[in-house]
Parts: sequence; C-alpha cells; structure tokens
Amino acid sequence: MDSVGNILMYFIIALAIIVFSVLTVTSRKILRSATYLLFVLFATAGIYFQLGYEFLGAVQIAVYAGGIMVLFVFSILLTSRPGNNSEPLTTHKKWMGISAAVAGVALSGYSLLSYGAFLGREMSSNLNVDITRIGHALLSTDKWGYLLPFEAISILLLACIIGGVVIARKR
Amino acid sequence: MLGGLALSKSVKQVRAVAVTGATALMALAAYLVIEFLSLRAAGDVSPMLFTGSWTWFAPLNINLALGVDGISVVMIVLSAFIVFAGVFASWNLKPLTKEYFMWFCLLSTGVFGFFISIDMFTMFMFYEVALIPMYLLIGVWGSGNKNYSAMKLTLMLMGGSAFLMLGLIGIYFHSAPEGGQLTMNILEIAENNAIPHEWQYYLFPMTFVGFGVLGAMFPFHTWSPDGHASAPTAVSMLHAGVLMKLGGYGCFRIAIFLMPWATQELSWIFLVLTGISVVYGAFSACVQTDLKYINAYSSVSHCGMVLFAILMLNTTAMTGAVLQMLSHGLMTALFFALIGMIYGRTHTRDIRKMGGLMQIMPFLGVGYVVAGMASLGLPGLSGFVAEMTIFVGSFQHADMFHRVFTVMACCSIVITAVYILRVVGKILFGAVQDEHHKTLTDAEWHERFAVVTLILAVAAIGCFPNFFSNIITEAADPIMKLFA
Amino acid sequence: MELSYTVAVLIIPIVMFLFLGIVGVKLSKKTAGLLGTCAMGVTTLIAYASALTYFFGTSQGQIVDGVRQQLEVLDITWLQFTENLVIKLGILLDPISAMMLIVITTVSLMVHIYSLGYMDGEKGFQRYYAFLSLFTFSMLGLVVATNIFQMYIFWELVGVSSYLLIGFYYTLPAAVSASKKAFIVTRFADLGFLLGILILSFYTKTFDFVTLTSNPSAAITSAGGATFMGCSVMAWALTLIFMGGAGKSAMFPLHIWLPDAMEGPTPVSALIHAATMVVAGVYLVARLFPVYCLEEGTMTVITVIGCVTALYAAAVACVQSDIKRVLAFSTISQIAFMITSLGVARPELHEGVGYMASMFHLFTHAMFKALLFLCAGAIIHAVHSNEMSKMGGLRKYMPICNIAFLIGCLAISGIWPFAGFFSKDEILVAAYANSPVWGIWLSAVAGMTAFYMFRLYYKIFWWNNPDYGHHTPHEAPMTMTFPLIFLSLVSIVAGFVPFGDLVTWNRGVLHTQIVWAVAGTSTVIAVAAIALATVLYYKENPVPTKMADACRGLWTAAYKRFYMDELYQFITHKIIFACISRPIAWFDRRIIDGTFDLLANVTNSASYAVRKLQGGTIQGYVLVYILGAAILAAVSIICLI
Amino acid sequence: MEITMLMYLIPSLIMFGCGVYGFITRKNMIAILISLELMLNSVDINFTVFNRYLFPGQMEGMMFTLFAIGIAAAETALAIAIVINVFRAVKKVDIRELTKMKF
Repeated sequence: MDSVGNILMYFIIALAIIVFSVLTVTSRKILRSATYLLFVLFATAGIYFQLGYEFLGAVQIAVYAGGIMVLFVFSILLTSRPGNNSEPLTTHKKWMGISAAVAGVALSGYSLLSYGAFLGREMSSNLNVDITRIGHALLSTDKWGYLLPFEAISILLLACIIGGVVIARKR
Repeated sequence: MLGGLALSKSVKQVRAVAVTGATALMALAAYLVIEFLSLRAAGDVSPMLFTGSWTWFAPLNINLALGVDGISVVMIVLSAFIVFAGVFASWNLKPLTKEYFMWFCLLSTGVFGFFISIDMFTMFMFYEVALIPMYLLIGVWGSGNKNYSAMKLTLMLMGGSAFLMLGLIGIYFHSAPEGGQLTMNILEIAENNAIPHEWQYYLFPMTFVGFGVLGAMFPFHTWSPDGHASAPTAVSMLHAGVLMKLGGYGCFRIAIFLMPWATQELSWIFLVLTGISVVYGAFSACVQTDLKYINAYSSVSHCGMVLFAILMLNTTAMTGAVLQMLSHGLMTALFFALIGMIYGRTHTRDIRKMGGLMQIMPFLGVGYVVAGMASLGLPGLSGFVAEMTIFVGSFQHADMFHRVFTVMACCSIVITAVYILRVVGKILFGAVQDEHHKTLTDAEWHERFAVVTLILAVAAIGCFPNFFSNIITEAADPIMKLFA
Repeated sequence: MELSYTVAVLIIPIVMFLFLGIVGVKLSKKTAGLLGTCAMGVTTLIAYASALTYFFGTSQGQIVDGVRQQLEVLDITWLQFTENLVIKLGILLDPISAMMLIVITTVSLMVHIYSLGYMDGEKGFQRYYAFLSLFTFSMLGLVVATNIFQMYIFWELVGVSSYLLIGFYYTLPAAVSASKKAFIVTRFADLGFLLGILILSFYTKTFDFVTLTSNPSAAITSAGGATFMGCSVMAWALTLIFMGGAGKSAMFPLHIWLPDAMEGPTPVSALIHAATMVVAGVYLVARLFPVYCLEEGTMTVITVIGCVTALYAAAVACVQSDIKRVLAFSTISQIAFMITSLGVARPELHEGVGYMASMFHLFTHAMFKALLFLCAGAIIHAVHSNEMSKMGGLRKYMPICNIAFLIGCLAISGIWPFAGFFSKDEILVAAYANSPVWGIWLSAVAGMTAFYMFRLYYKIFWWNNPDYGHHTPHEAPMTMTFPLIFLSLVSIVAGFVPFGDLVTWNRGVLHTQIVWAVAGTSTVIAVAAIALATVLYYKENPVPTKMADACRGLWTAAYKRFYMDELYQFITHKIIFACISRPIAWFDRRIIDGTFDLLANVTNSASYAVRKLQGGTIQGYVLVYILGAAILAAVSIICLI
Repeated sequence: MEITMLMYLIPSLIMFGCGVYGFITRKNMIAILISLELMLNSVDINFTVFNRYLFPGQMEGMMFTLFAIGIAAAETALAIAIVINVFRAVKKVDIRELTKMKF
C-alpha cells in the first residue's frame, strides 16, 4: 500500500505525461512544442524519482531537460521566426498519423491488458542502487561492469562533437 | 578473332582482321562439311559427330558438350556465309568500327556456339550471348527509332528466354528417371525419355514459345519489323539470316526432340499460330512502305513456315524446314544487304520515294530482282526448293486438319509474289522519282562481293538441292522416327 | 540412249542465258544477237533431229503394236522428298513433246531472227536475247518434263521469263504493271496447280507422267473414293491442275493478264503470248489426258470454260482498236478452241479425235499466230503505233507484210487449203461428236473469228491512209521479212501434215478423214463472215460506227472487255488490300504491338508508382513500418487466439 | 491502492503513440526530432519500469536508460547540426522541400 502522497504524485505525473505528450505533437507553434516536451521530460524524471532511481532522474533532468532542450530551443530560434506557425495538417496526413498511432497504441494496449495479472504486481521495496554501485558498475570490467559501453559512448559523444562542428561549420 | 580485333588500331586493320576471320570461318565450315560427309560416308551412324564434352559445373552436371549432326552442319555453313557477307556489307561503317566488329564477332560466337551445343545449358548460354550484342548493335549503330526498337527487341526476346529458362530447368529436373543423375545433355535426356507426360504438357509450350519468340511466331513477332528496320545492314543480315533460325533450330532440338508426347498432343495449337504467321506476315508485307518493314514481315511469313513445317512431324517437312531456314537465311541476308546498300545511297527506305533505280544502279537492281525471285520461289533458287519440300512433306500428313492448313500456307506464295513484285515494280522499274538519285553510283567492289557470294549460295541450293536435302534428311530421320 | 543428244536443246539455251546475262553487257549488240540466234539455230536443228528421229526412226523398237513408246531419255534425281516422291529432271520423248519441240524451236528461231531487225537499236539488246534464251530453255524443259513436278518447275520459270520479257521496257509504267499483273494472275493459277499436284501425289504416290498415264484408272482409284466437299478428291486435284493450265493459257476468268501482256516487245508477244507459252495449259491437260478423261466432271468443267472463253474472247476481239489486243483476244479464243477440243474428246468418240485435233490446232495455230504477230510487229515498227486508227492503206507500202497477214487471216479463219482449216475442222468434228451444242457454239465462234480477223485486215491494209507525216511506212528489213515468208509457207502447208498418224491420245495411229459436212458448213460460215467483214470494212464507211451506236451498251461493254479488269481491280485493291492487308497491318501496329507496348508501359508506370514508396521520406517509411508491424501483430494475435 | 507496473506502462504507451503521430505528421524537422525524443523517452521509461518491478536487485534497465539518454543527446546534437546546415542551404526546415537528394 503506497502512501497517498505517492499515489497523488503518480497521478499528477501520469496526467502530465499524457497531456503534455499530446500537446507536444499537436501544437502548431514549434517553440510551444519544445516547451511541452520539456514538461514531459520533467515528468519522466519524476517517474524515475518515484521508482527510486534518483541518479537516473538527475541525469534525465541534466542531460535532457538541461542539455538537449537547450539545443532544441536554440535551433528553433535559429530556424524559425516568431509567430511563424506551421500550416495546418492535411486531413489525409493527419488520419494516416492517427491511424498508425492508434493502431500501435491499441495493439500494445491490448497486449498490456491481456497480461494485466502479470503486470499488476507490486513494487518490491528492496532497491539497491546507491551511487557507489552505479559508479563501480560503470567503470568496472567485471560481469556486471559497463566500462566498454561507457568508453564507446564517450567516443561516440566525441565523434558527435566533431561531427556537429564539421557539419554546422560555415563554409 | 575478338582478340585480334581488340588489338588492331586503325580502321584498315580492323577490316583486315574481320575479313581474315570471316574467311577462316568459311574455310573451317567447309572443312567441317567435308569431314562430316566423309565420316558419314565411312558409315558412322551415331547421331552426333565430333562430340566433345568438358565438365563445367559439376554439382549441376553442366558440361560444355559439343557435337554436330547434319542439321547443325548446314546451319553452321549458313552462318559462316552470312558472317562472311556481313563483314563485306558493313565495310564502310562508321563510327567506332572496331567496337562494332567486336560486338559483331561476339554475336557470331553466340550463334556458332548455339548450333554446336548439345548441352541445354551451354545452348542457352550461347543463345544469350547472341542476344545481348543485338541491343548494342542496334542501339548504337542503328538508324531511325533505334532506342525503341533495340529496347523492344531485347525485352521481347528476354521475355522469351525467361520462358525458355523455366522450360529448360523443368526439363533438367525431369531429365533422368527417378534417382538417376540429372543431366543437361540433350542426347542423354532424349535417351532417358523420362519427362512425365503431365510435365511435358507444361514444358513443351514454354520451350516452344521461348524459341518461337525468336522465330517470330505470331503473335510474338512484333520485335522483328522494328528491330530489323533499325538495325545496321550487317546486323539485319545476321539477325534475320541466322538469329531467327536459332528459334526454329531450338524448337526442333529441344522442344520437339525431348518432348515427343507433348508435341503430338499440343502441336495443333502452334500449328494454328504458325499458320497464321505465314499468311499474316505475307498480308502485312503487302501494305508496308518501308523496304525493311516489307522484308521483316516477309521474314515473319517465311520463318512461320519453318516452324509450321517442323510441327508437321515428318521427315520431309522437317527437311523442308531446315532447307527453308537455309534459304530464308541467305535470301533475307541478301535482301537486307541490298536494302542497306540502296539506303546508303538514296537515304530513304520509303518505296514511294524511289523509282527507276534499275537504270541508276543496275547491279543492285539485278541483285534485288534475284533476291525477290528467290523469295517468291523461283525454281533454280533456294526458296522454291524449300517451300516445295515443306508443302509436299506437310501434305503427306495423315490428318485432314494438317492438310487444310498446308493449303492455307500454300496461299502465301501468291501473296509473296504480290508484295515482292510490288516493291520491285515500284523501286526498280518505272521512271526515276527523285532527280537527285540520278547522280548515284552503282555498287562498289566489296558490296558486289557480298552480293555475289550470297547469290551464288542461293543458286547453289536452288540448283543442287539433293546434296543439302540428303544431309538434312539423314539427321532428321531418326528424330522423326519418334513420331512414326 | 540414242536420243540422249536431246539434252543439248536444254543446255544450249541456259548456257546462252547465263553467258549473255552475265557478260552480255561487254559484248557488242551485233555479237550478242548473232550469238543468241546461232545458238537457237543449233538448238532448233537438234530438236528437229530428235523429233524426226522419234517420229520416223524405227530402229529402236519405238513402235510396238502400232503404238509409239514413250522414251525417257534422261532421268536425274533432283530432289528426293520421300521414297516415292522424287523430283527428277529428265527428258520424256513422246509424240506431243516431240511435236512441241518442233513448234517451240521453230517459232523461237523465227523470233530470234526477226528480233535482230525489230529490236535493232533498243537499249538492253543483250538482255533481251538473254531473256529469250531463258524462255526457250524453260519452255523446252516444260514440254519434255518427265514428271508433273518438273513441269511445275519449268512452268514457274516460264512465268518468270514471261514476266521479265513483258516488263522489258521497264521504264514504262504500263509495261511494269502489265508484267506484274501477268505474273500474279498466273501465280494465282499456279497455286491451284500446286495444290492439284499435292493432292494428286498424295494419293497416287508418284509424280511420274508415265506411271500416271499408263495406268490411269489405278491413279483414280488410289484415292479410295475419298471425297472433299461432295466431289471426289481426284476431281478436285484435276480441276485444280487445270486451273494452273487455265491461268497460263489465259482461260476465262484468268485471262486478264494476256491482253496487257502485249506491252512487251512484239516478237515476244509472238513467241510467248501467242505461240508457245500460252498453250502450256493445253499441253498440260493433254499430258494428263488419260487421267482426265476418266473424270467426267472435270472434263465438263474444261469444256464449259473453253466454250465460254472462246465466245467471250471473240466478242471482245470484234471491237478492240489496238492491233495487238485484237490478236491477243483472238489468241485467247483459239486456245479456248484447243481446250474445248480436249474437253470434248473421249477415247470412244472417233478414236479420240478431239485430242489429236487439239494438238493439231496447237501446232497450226502456233505457226499462223506467230506469223500474224510478227506481221503486226512489222506494221508497228513501220507506223510507230498500236492503234488501228493510225494505220490504213498499208498494202501499198508493205506488200510482203500484206500478203503474209492475209495468209495468216485466211489460216485462222479456216479456209482450205490453209493450215487452220484442217485443224479447226477436226475440232468441230470432235465437238459435234460429243454434243451438237458444243459443235454449233464453236462453229459460231469460228465465224466470229473470221469476221474480226478480216475487220482487222481491212482496217490496216485497205482503209484510207492517215497522214503519216515524215516517215512514210516502208517494208521491214530482210531479217524481219524472212521469218514472215517462212511462216507463211508453213501456214499454208502445215495442214497437210498427217497428224493422225503422229500425235494421238494413245500414241497409236488415228485414221482421220475430212468430214465434209462439218468442213463444208464451217467453210461456208467462214466465207460468209469474211464477206460480211468485207462489206462493212472494205472501205472506210459509217456503217460500223452506226452499228456500234445502235447497241452502244454492248459495244462499250465489249470494248471494256466486259469489265473484267475493273472487277479484278476491285477485288485486289478494294477487297484484298483494303479489307485484309490494311486491317492486318493496323492490327499488327495497334493491337499486337500495342499489347506489348502496353506491357512495357505498365511495367514502367508501375515502377514509377513504386518509386514513390522509396522516395526517401522517413515519415512514409515509419508509417508503413508501424502499420505493417501493427498488421502483423494483429494477425499473429488473432491467429494465436 | 498500489501503483502497479501497468500504471506506469500506460502513460508511456500513450507517449509513444504521440511520438509516432508526431513523427509521421509533422513537417518541421525539429518537430520531428521532438517526436523522436518522445518515443525515446517512453522506451526509457519502459526499461526502468521493467527493471524496477521485475529485477529490483539488478540495474541493467537503468544502465540501458542511462546510455540511451547519452546516445539521444549525441543524436540530437548531430541531427540539429544537420538541420541547421540544411536551413542554411535552403532557408527552410520543411521536410517536404528536401527532395534534392531524392532519386
């Protein structure tokens, strides 16, 4: 039995995710979309916190909300003039999108619900993810160690930095 | 020969190599005939002579199996003749002379390879080798609406070879009795005779149509007029003269030889189609105005006659079919050579714009008349011999149906006379239509040489047919015994 | 074999043809002409030698029990179809072929000599002689054929040489179209011939004349009573073969090419289209006569066609104004006489006199018709026109020609003692013996013959001469008059050749005597007709024009040859070209080609359509991917449930 | 009341659906990127949720999410560099205009 605050928090988060996700993709102002996305990302971080993954939540906020969103906003400001709404969607395209999304959601939802019993289990309380463990895991080469992916992603990020510079460089 | 061409630099060298090669080819063909005859005379009665076999791809039992019988021998001689004449006919071809001759040689290689193969796979391979250069030869060196024609020709023939491929694979998988070693060798397949009847029912039409497309069978003939009209002279010659014969030869060698049961069952369908070809081609030729179109439709008619005779399934008609292949090959080559030469001078092939050419270029005129006479079956030239053998052979068929169709096919000789005389009358006789034509010159020596070579060949068959007919009959007889 | 030198009559002309054809241009005209003529002379001598040896030589047992044997002098296998069906090239000597050898070589030689003068100065003189040699070769090959297929071969060759000679003046459109017409019409007839051969050989398993004719009933019964469309197949075969003959011999309705064929040089008309080639049909029927006379139906067809043609051609000949056309129609009419004579001949009637009469008439007709044509040639040569209106009063300028032409007219009209009298008389006897209907019919036609020939004669030689301008007509040179004189003599005496002893259907001896009732009647009719012609045409007078006006419709119809040409024109152009060829060509372009083009276009547009799916729009890809995945998932879920 | 797994998965699912919809329908390239981020996020949530509920003693799901966030950052940086470059070239960020590289 979770605390009422927890449950209340959950509902706020879930509602935020649903509402802002929809707003993100339906808003015709691109900057607003980005803002709604920010809210969604914050809500996601909230989920992480609620699940007990504080580090992950922190990373989510730092990297996504802090880093990526800034990139988005900058690029939006660079590429579009204020008040420049995107034109309304053609119905044809809208229906295509809706049908694809609804079909996907319906199918996944159906399968989720059909496994309701399995998925209805409670959260176990013995969570063991302190920051030390994460640090060790990230930098170890043992069985549960993630040094290799860690290094790989570092190189990837480096490559991205260089790539980004090269691509966006003025010629 | 290809190698020699690749090395040669100047136009003169190219010509020299081409002529040498073609002459060597002629000599080899002649040598082959002599050897063949002497072996036959010595009492060698095996179906194929000079056989050889080299394994090519062991897992599927594909061999490079070669061998000749009477029919292939005469076809080889025919090809050698036409290649020889073709080289002379394309003497002044420009540009890219070297490349032209290289493709030309590749084409000949395919043709010769086809005639000497007795392995289905090699046969198919050579068939394709002969086919592909056509596209380039027409597309690059052709005239008129050449892209369309080249494309159409290649696509339709490729479509045919798709059928053929299916048919051949089908035959391959039923080539041996249960559990035996599958084979591509035609002789072995014929010996095994293991293709189940229900399969023959599907495979026969496939292979027949596959080759029939090349043999310009109605309604798959439309590539031929366009293709011929656009192709350069020598290619038209080789194409109408030899390549279309591949169709007839293949029908006979694969479709009929390997699947006798289905042949008897289904031949009536194709008989109707080829019968239509014969008359239809002739009628079509009556109203065409382009010299090459007239000839192409006449080829449709004559090649239809070949397939028609093959389907009659008796030795005489078969002999006639091969004679017709020979004769049609030579005289169409002659026709196309002459048309090419006339076109090279007048720059038009429209018969309405020509007239009285006999006064201006008597040599070409006489050549054209001779070709026309051969085509409409003048005794003493090859067309008569072939057609008569076909008609007499076909008429010996026991079925009323077949005989009625023979009568129908006979009618084509009258129609042939109509369109040949129409052309001859329009372009050669009468008053000169175009004042510019008066300044034109008659044939040059290499052109004369090509024409005379072909005329001599046509006359040789026409005057001494028994020599050829015996060689062919000997080869056709054992096969046609299957149907007796 | 003793007579094997007969081969030379074939070899010399063909060698001459090749020689003149290939190197002729290099020779001078004189040399070429003389060479051709000398070769022809030698050929003629050899032909005479062998024919006379055949008829009168007794040494080799040629006559057994009063029947002349057929001698196969030579027989080479040319092309083997099956074991039984073999085309052989050979020489068969029997009475009719020996007689034909004489006829052909004689006329041919005369024409060769005549042409030296007539064709002098023409372009293509060498070519002309080459073609003449080719024609002689083919015609001789035709008559000595040992089997029906050899005959067909030479038959075609004859057709071609005729084509070449008619189209000799190839720059004139009329000549070109006439030659084309001649070839195609005869070719059409030859189709019948070929089919006939096919049917005949299919049942009898042989091409050989000797085998066929020595046991004709076996040939007939070999069909085993098979029928096709209600008639026995043998009747079909023989009728079809006769169709070939009718085409060559210009029988109605396949006669239309012959009048036009007069576009060729006149000596050619004399040789080919009057004396020799056109009788090939008669010869063909005569060759197979023993077989024919067992098929009553076919014989009736032959008779009827012969009679209709005889009347038709005579009627047309009465009104034509072109001298050569008149002669052409008279030829058609006379050949129809021969055909009818064969048609009415039966072995049991007067010992088969019709056969003999036909051959006899063939012989005499060849002589006097060649004479008439050569005279016409001389006249045309003199006045440079074919039209009768441009002639008149020529008797003063061309006395030899006048007399020769008169002899020819008398011969064709059947006046004693000229050749035509005897042969025509025999024909009438045969016709009356078969049925009086045919007899009376033919007598009437014979009267018409005399009428139109004398109409022609008077118009040319007696009427007032028109203005000849600068070149007054004059007698032809010696090379031309010599053949005229020679043939005149032959026309006078040919009637006395004892044909009954020489040429009969069973090669035995036929005892003929002149049946005076018939002969008298026909002479009276002929004289009456001549008298009528004399009255009407002796001098230029308005009576004929008035008569023509009186029955304008009939006259015009006859002048237009009863619109046969127009009918053919209509059939070939309107029906065959417009209703068969053009639709087929259209069908080919649009439907068949269209189908294949459509296939190609569909493939093309399909690729264009599919190309959009691969357009690089990620959004599209995602859409398809998601929907596809959803569908797959849905399907698998449904299946799992 | 318990907060079950399902209750986390359903918002995540809806988020993913929105991402799909946005990805397909939007024309602005940045908006497309945003939709992409939505989808990535929902996947991340799933990883963590499954990890948390099913294998609470381990942290593979969390690690995966961690790396996914890193890669998303890299990807976004690169994509935005491209977008800006394209914008410089054609002065548009509309995806329909970018047909020059097609075919």
